[in-house]
Amino acid sequence: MPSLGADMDAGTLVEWLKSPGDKVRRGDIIAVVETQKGAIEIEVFDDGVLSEIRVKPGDEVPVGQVLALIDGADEDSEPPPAETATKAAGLPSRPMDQEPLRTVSQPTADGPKISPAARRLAQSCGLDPGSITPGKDGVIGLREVEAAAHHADTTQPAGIDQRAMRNAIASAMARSNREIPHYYVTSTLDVTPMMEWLGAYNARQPIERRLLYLVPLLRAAALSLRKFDDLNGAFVDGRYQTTANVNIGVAIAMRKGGLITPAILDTASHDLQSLMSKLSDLVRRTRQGGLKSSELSMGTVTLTNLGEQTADALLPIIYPPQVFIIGCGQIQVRPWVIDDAVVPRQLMDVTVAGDHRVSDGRRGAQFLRNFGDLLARPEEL
Amino acid sequence: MTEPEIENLVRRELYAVAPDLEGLEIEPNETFRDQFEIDSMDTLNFIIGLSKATGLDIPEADYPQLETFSGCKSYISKRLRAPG
Amino acid sequence: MSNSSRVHLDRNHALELLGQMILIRRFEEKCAELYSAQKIRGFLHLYIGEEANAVGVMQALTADDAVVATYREHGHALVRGLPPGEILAEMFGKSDGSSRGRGGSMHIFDAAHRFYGGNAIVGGGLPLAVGLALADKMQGRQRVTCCFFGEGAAAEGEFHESMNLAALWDLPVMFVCENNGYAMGTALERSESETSIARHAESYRIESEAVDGMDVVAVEAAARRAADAVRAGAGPRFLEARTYRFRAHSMFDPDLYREKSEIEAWKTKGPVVTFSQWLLDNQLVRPDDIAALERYADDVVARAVAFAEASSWEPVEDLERDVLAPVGWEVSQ
Amino acid sequence: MTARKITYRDAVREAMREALLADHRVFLMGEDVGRYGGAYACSKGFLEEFGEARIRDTPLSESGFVGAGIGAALGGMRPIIEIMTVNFSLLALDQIVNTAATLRHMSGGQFSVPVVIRMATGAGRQLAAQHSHSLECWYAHVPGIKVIAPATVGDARGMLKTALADPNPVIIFEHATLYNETGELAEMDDYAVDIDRARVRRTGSDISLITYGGSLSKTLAAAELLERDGIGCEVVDLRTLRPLDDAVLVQSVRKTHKAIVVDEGWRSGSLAAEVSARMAEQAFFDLDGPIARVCSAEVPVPYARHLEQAATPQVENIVAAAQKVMRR
Repeated sequence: MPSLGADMDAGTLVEWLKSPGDKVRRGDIIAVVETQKGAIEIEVFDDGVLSEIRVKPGDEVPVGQVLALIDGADEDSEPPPAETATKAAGLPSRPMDQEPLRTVSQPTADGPKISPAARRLAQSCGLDPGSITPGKDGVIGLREVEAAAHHADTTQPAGIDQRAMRNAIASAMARSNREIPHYYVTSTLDVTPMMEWLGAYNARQPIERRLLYLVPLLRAAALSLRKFDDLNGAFVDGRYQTTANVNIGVAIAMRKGGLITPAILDTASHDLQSLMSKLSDLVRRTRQGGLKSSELSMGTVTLTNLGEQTADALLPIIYPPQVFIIGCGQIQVRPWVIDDAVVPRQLMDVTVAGDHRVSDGRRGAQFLRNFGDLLARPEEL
Repeated sequence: MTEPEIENLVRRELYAVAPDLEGLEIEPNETFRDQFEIDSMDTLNFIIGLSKATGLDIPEADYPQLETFSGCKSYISKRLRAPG
Repeated sequence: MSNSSRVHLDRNHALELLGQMILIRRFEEKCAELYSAQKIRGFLHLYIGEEANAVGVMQALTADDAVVATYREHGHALVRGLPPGEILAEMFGKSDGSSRGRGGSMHIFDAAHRFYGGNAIVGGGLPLAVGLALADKMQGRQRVTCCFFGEGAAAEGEFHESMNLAALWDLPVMFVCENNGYAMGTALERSESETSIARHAESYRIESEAVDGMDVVAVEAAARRAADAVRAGAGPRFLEARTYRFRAHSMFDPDLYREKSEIEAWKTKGPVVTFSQWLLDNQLVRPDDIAALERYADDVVARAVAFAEASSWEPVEDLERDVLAPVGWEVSQ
Repeated sequence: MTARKITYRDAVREAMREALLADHRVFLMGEDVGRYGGAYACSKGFLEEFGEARIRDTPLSESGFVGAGIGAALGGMRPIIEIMTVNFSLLALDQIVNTAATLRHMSGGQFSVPVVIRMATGAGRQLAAQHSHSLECWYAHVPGIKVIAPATVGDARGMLKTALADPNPVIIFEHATLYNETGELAEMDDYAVDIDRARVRRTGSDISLITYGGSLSKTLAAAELLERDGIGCEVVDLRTLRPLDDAVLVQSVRKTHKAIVVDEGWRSGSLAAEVSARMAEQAFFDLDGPIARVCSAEVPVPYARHLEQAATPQVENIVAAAQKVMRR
C-alpha cells in the first residue's frame, strides 16, 4: 500500500485493474484504493508481470503492506516492508521539552497558604510552617516567617523530624554546591601551645568549669573574623552584605545522623567560660529540641569540628547564605619540624572554604594565619 | 558501692546525656564513642555526672579510662576503694 | 529587440531543451515512487506536464538574474542548475539538502544560484520579487528578477499589489504565470471573472503576452523577448504560459475535479512527446539521441537518489539553528 | 556630558536621518512618508533632502510594500518600512510572518532579511477600535524576528541604528502617545544602544513593576506615588519584546519577591502572560505572592475618552494593583 500523503496511514482496496499473469508497464494503473480523501489510482513504477495478488477488494490495509508482487521488478523498488511504516523510530527525535516544574504541595488542604519564598525561608530556618502565625489574610509570607524567625521565644518543638532535617540539609547543601563557587585553603596548625595551656587550665578548674578545646577554637575564630568583613555575612539577591556581629554557627552532629548548626550570637562577646556554658547549653538543646529560631537563622559563619579520633581533615561546604566555613580535623601527635629538628607535636589540619563571589583564596589564607597566631597565644584568649 | 550499684550509676549518667540510648544493650568493652556516637561534649557531661554522683574529682588525664562501660566500672570502684 | 531574443534552434540547443525536460520528468517520476515508499514525506507537488515552462523561461536568464518560484519548483531548481542530489536530499529531509532539511519539497533555496525558493503561500512570492527588482533598480544593476506563480495567485491581493508596484515604479521584474487551469481542484472558470491572466496584468499597464506553455520553443522565445526588455530598463513584463499538469495537485489528491478524458487530451499535447516528435520529424535528432538523453537523465536521478540516501540526518541538537542570523552576518549577493 | 530636550518624534526623525546619511543602502518606504511627511511627521523634510528614490510613498498596499521591503533587503538594501499603525500591519502579516520570519530557517541559513519595520501602536488618542490596539504580542510570538519597543527618547534615538545593523527582521513599535513627549537626550558621538536587554529604569526593593513602551511613563508615575506610601518600586522596561531578557526580570523579582506586569495589550494571551509565566518558571521560589497584571480590558478600544481611559492601564490602576499586592 503506497503512501499518498503524510496523513494517510491505511487504504481500502477497491478493485484490481490487472490480473495475475498480466504484463504491466511502468506508469500503468493496476488498482484503485479508497482513502479518506476518495478513490486514488495505484500506479506501478516498474515493468514486469503481475505474479501474485495478496489483498482482495474490500480489505483495509496499512501503508507499507505488500498488495501484489510483480516479477521482473528490481527488488530494490518493491514496496517497503510493513516495518518501514515505523521507520520514524530511527529518526533522531526531539527530546521532551522540559521537565515539569516541581511544585510544592500545601501542608494540608485547609491549612494556611504559604508563599513559595516564605516556604523556602522557613525551611532554611528549620521552622515548621504549621507553627507560623499567618497574616490577616490567612497567608504566610516572608514577613510572617521573618517575624517568627526573630521571635526569641519561639522555640523548636521537641524532637527532630529526621526526614525534614535531611531534606533541609539536602536542599541547603545542593543549593550551596549549585550556586556558590567555593575555594578551599588548608593549613596544618601546631596547636601544642593551646592544648598544653588548656591541660594546665583544666587541671586547675573544678570539673564543671573545664573547657573543651572547641571553645578556644571558637573564641579565636570569632576574634579573628571580626577583622574579615568579607568572610562574615550573607550573600542575598546577588549581593553580599557583611554583618556587624560574628555569630558562629557550630555544626552539631545528631546521633542518628544529620547535623544542625545553631549559632552562638555575638560569639566574640563571650569569654571562654561563657562560651563553654553557651556551647554546652546549645548542644543539650540541639539534641533534646528547644533551639530558638534566631539561633537557627542568624548564623553568619560556620565552624565544624570533627573532634577526637575521627579523621585528619575535611573540605566543608558553605551553609548559604553564609560565605565562609571553617573545618577542623582531629588533633593528633605527628612529626613536625622546629629549628631543623623533627619533634612530636599536636597538629590540626584546618580547611576553610570561602565564597569566591565575595572573597579570594588569599583572604582565606590570611584568616588561617591570623587564627593560628591567636591559638599560639592561648593565654591571651 | 556495690558493683550493681556502680553499673546502675554509669547507665543512669549515660542516659542523662543521651536519653535516646535508654534500653539499648551496652557492649562493655567498646567505647561509647564508637557504639553510640558520643562526642566530646557528651563525654564531658557524662563525666561531670559521674563526678557529682560519686563525689570523686576526676582529673582530665583520667578521661581516657572512662571511655568504655567496663572502664567506668573498674575506675570508679578503684577510686572509691582508694584512700583519700 | 536584441539578437538574443531569437531562439537559435540548432541540434545542440534542441538536445539541451529536450534533455532538461526529460530530466525533470524522470526526476519527478522517481519522486513519486520515493514518496510512495515514504522516503519523501509531507506534501509533494509534481510538475509533470509543465516542463516546457521552466525549461523555456530559464533559457532567457543569466546567472546574475534572480528566480522566485512556488511550491511546485523542483523543475525550476533543476534547470536553474541546483545540484539534483541536494534537491532530493532536501525532500528526504537530510542535512545535505538545499535547506538542510528545514524546507522539504516546497522550500528549495539556493543563494549561489540566486534561487529564492519555494514559496508555499500562493501569491507570497510576488512582493518579494518586486522588492528584489527594486533593490536592483536602486543599485543600478541590469538584472532580471523572474517570478513564477500559478494562475491561482491572480485571485490574491498580493498579485494585484505587486503588479501595481512593479508598474508604478518601473521595476525590472518578469512575471511568469504558469496557468495550468486549476488552483488545486478549482478550475479557473470557477474562480476568476476574467480568465485571461495576461489581461489582469495589462490593466496595470504591464506589457503582457500569452504563450502556449506546452511548446518549449514558443516559451523560450517569449521569455527572451520579455527578459531582454526588462534588462534593457523597459520596466516589468508579464508572461502567461497556458499549460496543464498531468498528475494530481499533490500525491494525496484523488483528482475528482476533472475528467479523465481532459487529462488524456492534454497528454497528447505533452511538451516532451510533442517536442521529441517534432525534432524527429525535422530530423534534428535521431531516436538514439533521445534514448541517450533518457539514459543520461536516469543516471543523474540514480546518483541523486544515492546521494540523498547517503546523506545524514541533521542532528537534533541543531534544531534551533538558523532562526536568527548572528549579528554581523552579511547577505551573500 | 551635556543633554538636550527633544521630542520622541524628533528622536525618531534624527535616527532615520542619520541612517539615511550614513548608508546609501538605507531607504524609507511607506504610506505618506514622502510628500505628507509621515503620518506622525517623523519623516518631515526627508523627501526634499533625500529624493523620491529613497523616500518612497507607497500605495495603500501593506502586503505589497512590506513584501517589497523584504525583497529589497534580500537584494542588498537596508529598507526602513513604516506602517501607519499596528492595525494596518495585519494586512502585511503574511509577508512578515510567512516570509520575513521564515526565510532564514526555511533556506537552511542561506538567506537573511535585514529589514526594519516601524509602526505606531497603542491607544490614548480617541482613534477607536481600528487604530488603537496593542498587538505587539502577536509579533513577539514569532521566532525569526526581533521585536523592540523604545519607550524613551534615548531608545527612540539609539535603537534604530542597531536594528539596521542587525541581519534579521526587526519590528519597532512606537507608542502613538509618545511622539509628542519630550525627554532629556544626552549628547553623544554615537547614540546606538543595544536591542536585546531589558533595563531597570528605577530601583526599589519592595515590588517589581515590569512594563514596556507607552506604559513606561505611567508606571514610573505610579512608582513615584507609591514611594510616598513607603512602597519602593523597581521599574523594569522590557525594551525588547522578542527575545525577552529573562535575566533582568528574574533578578529583579528575586530581590523584591513581588511583581506586577503592566501591558497595554489585552490580558488574555498577552505579553504580560508570557512575562508572568517566565517569572513563575524561573523565580517561583522567590515569589512572596501571586504575580499581578495590569492590562487592557477585554474590549475593542472604544472611542469616548472616558471609556478609552477605562479600557487601558492608567496610573491609578497600577497604584491600586501594587497596594493590593503589598497588602496581599
